[in-house]
Amino acid sequence: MNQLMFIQEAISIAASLMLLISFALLAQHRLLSVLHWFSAQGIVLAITTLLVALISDHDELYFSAAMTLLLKGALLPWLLWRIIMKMHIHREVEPMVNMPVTMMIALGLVLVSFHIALPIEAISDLATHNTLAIATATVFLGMLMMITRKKAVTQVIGFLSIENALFFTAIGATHGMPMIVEIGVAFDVLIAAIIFGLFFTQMRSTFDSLDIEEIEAKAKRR
Amino acid sequence: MISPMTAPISEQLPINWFSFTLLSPLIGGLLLAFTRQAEKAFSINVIFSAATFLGSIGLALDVLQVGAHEALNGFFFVDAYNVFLVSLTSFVALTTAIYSGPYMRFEWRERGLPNHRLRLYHAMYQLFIFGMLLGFTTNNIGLMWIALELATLATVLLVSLYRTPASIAAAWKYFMLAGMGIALALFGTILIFFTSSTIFGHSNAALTWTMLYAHASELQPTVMIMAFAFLMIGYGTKIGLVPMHTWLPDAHGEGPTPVSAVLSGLLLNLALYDLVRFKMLVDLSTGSDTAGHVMIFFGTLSLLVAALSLHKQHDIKRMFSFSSIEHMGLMTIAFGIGTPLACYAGLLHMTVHSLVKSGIFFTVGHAAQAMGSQQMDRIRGLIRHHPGIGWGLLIGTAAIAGFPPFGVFTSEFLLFSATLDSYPWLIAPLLTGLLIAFAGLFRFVQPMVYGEVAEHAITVKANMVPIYVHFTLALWLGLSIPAFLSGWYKQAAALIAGG
Amino acid sequence: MHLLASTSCSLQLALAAMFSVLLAALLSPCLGKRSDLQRLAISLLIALSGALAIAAGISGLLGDTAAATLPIGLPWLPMHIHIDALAAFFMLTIGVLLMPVGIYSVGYMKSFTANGQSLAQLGIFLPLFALGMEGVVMADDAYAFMVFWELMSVSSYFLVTWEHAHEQNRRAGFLYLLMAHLAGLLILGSFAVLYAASGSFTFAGMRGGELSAGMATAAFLLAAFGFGMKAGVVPLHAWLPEAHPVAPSNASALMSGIMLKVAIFGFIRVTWDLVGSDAFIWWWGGLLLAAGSSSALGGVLMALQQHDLKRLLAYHSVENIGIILIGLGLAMIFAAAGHPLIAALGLIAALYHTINHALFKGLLFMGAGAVLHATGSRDMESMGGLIRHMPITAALFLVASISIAALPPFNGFVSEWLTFQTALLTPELDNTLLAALIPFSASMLALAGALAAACFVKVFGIVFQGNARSKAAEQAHEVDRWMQIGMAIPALFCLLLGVLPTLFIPLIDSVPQLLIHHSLAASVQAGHWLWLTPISAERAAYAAPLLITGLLLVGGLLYWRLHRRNNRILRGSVWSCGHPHLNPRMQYTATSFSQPLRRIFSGIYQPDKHLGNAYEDHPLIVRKIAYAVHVKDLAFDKLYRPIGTATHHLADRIAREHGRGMHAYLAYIFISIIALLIWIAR
Amino acid sequence: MKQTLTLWLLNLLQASLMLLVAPLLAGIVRKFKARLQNRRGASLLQPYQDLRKLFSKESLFADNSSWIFRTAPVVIFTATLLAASIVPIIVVDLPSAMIADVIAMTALLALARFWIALAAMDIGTAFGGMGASREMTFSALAEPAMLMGVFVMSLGAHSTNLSTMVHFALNLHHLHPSVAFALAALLMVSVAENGRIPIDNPTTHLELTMIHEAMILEYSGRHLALIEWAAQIKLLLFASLIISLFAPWGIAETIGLLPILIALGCWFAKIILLAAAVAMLESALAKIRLFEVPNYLFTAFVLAFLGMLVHYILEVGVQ
Repeated sequence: MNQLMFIQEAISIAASLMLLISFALLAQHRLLSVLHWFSAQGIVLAITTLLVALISDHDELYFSAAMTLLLKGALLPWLLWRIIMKMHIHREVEPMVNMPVTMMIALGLVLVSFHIALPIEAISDLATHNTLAIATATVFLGMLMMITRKKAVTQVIGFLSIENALFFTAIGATHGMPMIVEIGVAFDVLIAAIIFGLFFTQMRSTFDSLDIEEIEAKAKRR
Repeated sequence: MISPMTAPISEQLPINWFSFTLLSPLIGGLLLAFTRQAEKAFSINVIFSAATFLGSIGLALDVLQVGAHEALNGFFFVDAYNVFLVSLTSFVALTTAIYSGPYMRFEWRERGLPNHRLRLYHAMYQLFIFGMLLGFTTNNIGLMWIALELATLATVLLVSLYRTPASIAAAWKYFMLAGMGIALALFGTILIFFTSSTIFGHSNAALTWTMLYAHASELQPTVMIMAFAFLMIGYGTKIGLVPMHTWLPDAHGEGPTPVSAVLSGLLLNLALYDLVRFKMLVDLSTGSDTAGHVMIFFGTLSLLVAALSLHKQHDIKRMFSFSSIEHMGLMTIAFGIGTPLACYAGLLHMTVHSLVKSGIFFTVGHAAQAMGSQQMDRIRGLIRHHPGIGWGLLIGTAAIAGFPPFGVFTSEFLLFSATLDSYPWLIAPLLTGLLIAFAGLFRFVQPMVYGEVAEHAITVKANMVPIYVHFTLALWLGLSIPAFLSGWYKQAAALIAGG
Repeated sequence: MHLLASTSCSLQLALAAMFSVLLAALLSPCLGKRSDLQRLAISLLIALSGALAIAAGISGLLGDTAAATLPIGLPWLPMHIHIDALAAFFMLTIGVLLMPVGIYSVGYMKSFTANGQSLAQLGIFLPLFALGMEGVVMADDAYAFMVFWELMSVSSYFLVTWEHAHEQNRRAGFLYLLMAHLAGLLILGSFAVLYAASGSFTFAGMRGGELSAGMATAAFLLAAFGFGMKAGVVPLHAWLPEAHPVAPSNASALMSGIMLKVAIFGFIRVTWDLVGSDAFIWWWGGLLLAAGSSSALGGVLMALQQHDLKRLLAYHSVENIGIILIGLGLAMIFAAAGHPLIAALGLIAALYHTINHALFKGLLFMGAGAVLHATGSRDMESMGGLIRHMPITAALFLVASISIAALPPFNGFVSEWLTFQTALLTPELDNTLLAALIPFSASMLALAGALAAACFVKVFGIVFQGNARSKAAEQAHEVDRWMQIGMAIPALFCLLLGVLPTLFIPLIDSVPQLLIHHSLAASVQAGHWLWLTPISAERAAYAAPLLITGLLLVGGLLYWRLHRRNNRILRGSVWSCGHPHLNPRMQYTATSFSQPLRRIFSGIYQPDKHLGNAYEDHPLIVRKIAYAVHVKDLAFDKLYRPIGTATHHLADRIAREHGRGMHAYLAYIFISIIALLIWIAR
Repeated sequence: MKQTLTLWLLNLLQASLMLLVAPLLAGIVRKFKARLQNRRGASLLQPYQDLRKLFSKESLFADNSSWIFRTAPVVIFTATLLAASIVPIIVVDLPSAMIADVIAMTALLALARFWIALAAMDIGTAFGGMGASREMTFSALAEPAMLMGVFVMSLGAHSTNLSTMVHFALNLHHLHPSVAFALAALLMVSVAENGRIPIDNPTTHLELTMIHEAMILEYSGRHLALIEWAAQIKLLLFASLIISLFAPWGIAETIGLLPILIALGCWFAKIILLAAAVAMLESALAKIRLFEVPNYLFTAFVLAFLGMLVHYILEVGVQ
């Protein structure tokens, strides 16, 4: 019982780490550090999965944890790092909205997610239910990142961090989805990542830029 | 993994139409990915599409014989609601495949589409169909999501097929927006699992739609309505509801025309189908009309905004894609109203809109080829130039605008009646939207079909058969709806309305 | 199969009429290669349909009514059709014009085939148009009604855009279809109200519906605006003068002659039959009366300023619809006030004018078609002197002109007289507002009638009389026998209906009997077949047969006396005030003819004058003076354009949102979900 | 049967009376006017002489004139005569009252006007077009006032049958202000309809002002005679109409030699009085400008409309 309490506390800590990382992702100025934080998010996710695996009786969660670590902690960040390196993308993150404003919005979003998740948490009897509000908040922060970043790469990282957040929700709130669904989702994410890579190359060669605004303007002009 | 309701009737049947229908596009896609000769690919595409259609007919016959049933361990099921959508999807897929032969040949020969892209096109086309059919027939709401994502990814590649700057930008936009939407949908799905797993435990049953439906009243209403908000926005993005619709015009405008046809005619249907499935659960769980009201709101907003946007278009395919948004809005309103009559109207509208809109895109494709441009001010005098295309476009537009005796009129008529029964005040925005949309369509279509031929027009070999077939079917549905189809609609409407 | 088993002769005739035009539409594309046969087949099938419709109408009016269902429609609602007195009357109205137009088309469409134009479009949509109109009249449920109604609208749209090479025609077609669509939607709304009240789509079910006053008013207003738009009631009329002129003349004849009447039919069906006269509220009739008066006056005033012959005729349709509406409005007022007998009189007046207008407006459009055929122009300023080249057309056109000017002994007078008689019964009303409004309407009607006479003096005088103003007019030739016969039939009907109202009114008397359970038959025939006495002989009587006998007798005698063989008439050139020679350009033109009115009613017309003088070297020596004047349709400037502009502004605003780029798009989704969540969690 | 025959015969007699007296009325008016202008003036029978002269002359038609031009005098004359025969002047309840009521009567006059305007357009001269345009315009504007006047009368009489209306006027026991309004309106309209001063001057040929004369410029000989005669009948018709509607005293309500003779005398006296009034007015007034005519006619309409309102406000309650 003591161990269970401990693990639950550990999960709570992991959840707050997720939230913190989401803020960190938003706050970064340099592309590479964004990538680092993204990788860290994947690792926290894997740890959370492992922790949940320990308290639940779903053995496939161990496999899931390994997969997560591999895919989200290592493979995807490495893929993105390679793209950034290969394409000599300008290393600065260019936000649409300046940092303080972004942060204020982010804080507001966290408030909103707590507000809307409250009634759900009140009725849930699952051990990990209190992570739901944080999961929702991370989803929203990922979205905010997609909206406020100019570069395609940062948008992709935002997108992937949403995926992470979703995964975290699944793990934290429900002890993970059934395996077939998890695999399917993971497969889709992988395809998506491949397509991202494909697009980056295409954009690079056609537009000579990965800046979304520039791309849109150029597409319109031609 | 064993659901108590599994009664594998289909295993007693001579052929398992489920696997046949689903495997056909999958195998076709694989085969086409490795078919190097273009001409051969055209025929293979048609053959596999035809096989898929055959499979769906078999499935439909099964349903007619034994009624709704599950198959393959309860992972798949058909009922009155999805069986006609499966048939419709495979039918439109077949006619689009037939149409895409001459169309893509033109693109390949005249506009220099490279061979490997053609291969990609065919493979992705079949993969898309697979995703569609999987999405319609699966009994698992997780798989439902995966299938829609699969179909989306396939179409992303199809939209960017030409690799022009505009098409890449469009595909990127499509990808990102759809990605955000689909993420929200997944979140909604997780939330449903969150509550259902308390009933069914941590198993597939907690994601199995038939199970959920059977126990819907036990699901937590607070969670369900919250989940519905996410699903509404998530799947709403894929339906093309305003304000989540912004990917749609670009995706329609930049991809090859057959892709526009199936996007408008099929993919949007799948997303709406999914949303309505969830609405059924939510309604049963919450016992209130909240979900319906949300749908009515987004439907009406879509109708009005799309109708107004029609007036400001220059690209013919973009214009018709706004018309698709408008019609998806109408259907969303219909399902949102949620009375049996409204749902009947919605289902009928889904059918005829698919037929007519894809038919219109067929003619639009040829028209754009003949005039060498998708810009509407470059398209002139189609009737003089090629009467088939010109009249096709004109008749199609009249049909989609809701003139009888085409089926769109019938469904709009029923929708009006249903609206007046439940939400009389809704009539005003409905009428306004339809009128504005109509004005937008015709003010652009008229100059394109009438008048003197533009001097830059070139002759194209148009395959008019799919167009005629689609319009004839829409006409038939307007004059009289076959009893079996009407029966399905009625059953499905009763199901959706929670009867 | 139960169709054929029906024992009703009228129903079978009506179905045969519909089938015959359907056949024509189907046959037309099959005969594409043999244009002569195609032309003959289409035209004669249309004529046959018209003849069958007349037969069906008369037998229906005589009491042979029946209903049936068609094997098409919604699964739970097969299309119901029926023929009752109202349907029969309108079948008759359709028939009396459809038949001659069919015959006329044989000759008229020859000019198209001679030019090598394909008849396919005309050949499909003209019969479909007729089918739509017959179907609307026969419909017995809302669905069938709407299907046929829209069939009528769409096919006539294709007739309007027949000569689509001209941008103006396309614009007209667009405006037409837009208004038709709006009208259709409003009518649909009206049916939806009735459906909501009764839970049934069939007319039989709707009649049984319990309507609250509010719902009845909603149904009435929706129907009034919907059908009014289609009928061309001011200020909803703007499409009409644009669309009618550009269609081929045989189609214009049908559109003006009977399509507008089908709208009147629909209005009567919905308000009098489905809503029912018991539910009438006094101000409904007042509204109709006001709309009718403004249409009658507005239509004729605008007509007077036109010099496009067909456009002028189109504006006259607006006027005549106004007259019909005045009759209907009066009937409605009296029905609501509990005077069913007077209501019956008003209804009869309206119906009488309906069929009259079908006849003479059809004839006028056919005449205009003949003139167009002969001179190749619709511009009156280039015509003149056609009476010498086209004597028969001229004579028939004159008959129609006298009829539309409401002069005895032709039919137009009878119906206007009946309308006046209804209006004169105002003292029976207790409502002082209406009692003052009705005489005012009646005097506006009188003004409209007199202005119509002025207008047709202008038309006939400028087109047929005087000297030819262009080469084409000088070389004009009479049209062929088909067209002559086609025009002669309605002319004959105009005379018959003008002379024998006492025989015709008892026939159509079954309509008020059906709608308000009162008939005029007793009082109409109280006198004699010679005298038409709507209420009583002491009140008012009109004996057309005696009048025409007197006219013919005295006139014939005088004419004979005046032109006996020994009373030669000298011929000479016109005295030209000492000028060396008169040329046709010195004649009064259509524009100058209407100048006094333009000046008197300048507030309504707001004429836009252009004076372009070309000077010889010196500013006092004018070489050439060009004078052009454009008269605006106020409805366009004050009603249509603002709506259009507002829509555009809104669309612009939305288009700006669409141009904001991807981040904005993502934000839209994001904001939507946040807002929705907050709303749900409230 | 015999009764009916007598009535028809009387009707015929009445019509012939109108026909024959019409030129005389023109003569009387002219005589009065001459006297007012201190002239002796032509003989009272001068109009008859004029007509005889015209009838004996031969007609000259323009080369391009059509059958409309030829038939116009006949139609005009016939229509006017028929209209005139409807007005009860000597005896009420004649059968012609059943043929046409007052509305039909105005329509018959309108037919005549329609035809004369067409005839004016026939040759294609500017004068004809001008005359037709003006005539049709102004007569149209007169129409609402005319109808409204009739309406006011029929409001009381509950009829547009002229005989019934005469009966009503005979039985008026108290003063009806609405009738006065209607009388004024109808008088004004009658002046306009007959083309008298101040609307039109039948003796002028000045193109700036003429209306009726412009239309018949091209006529000559017996055709012109018919038109002139018709115009005279029309004047008499309106005079008789006003007399019958507003001052029918003396008209024979029963058939017998004495009442008829009395009626004849009364009618004749009233006609002379009216002629004197017309002559006085025409001498005292100047012709108004062409574009003042609409205002004049509008005034007439307003008078009639006021008459109707007065009827509803003051008289409905009284009855």
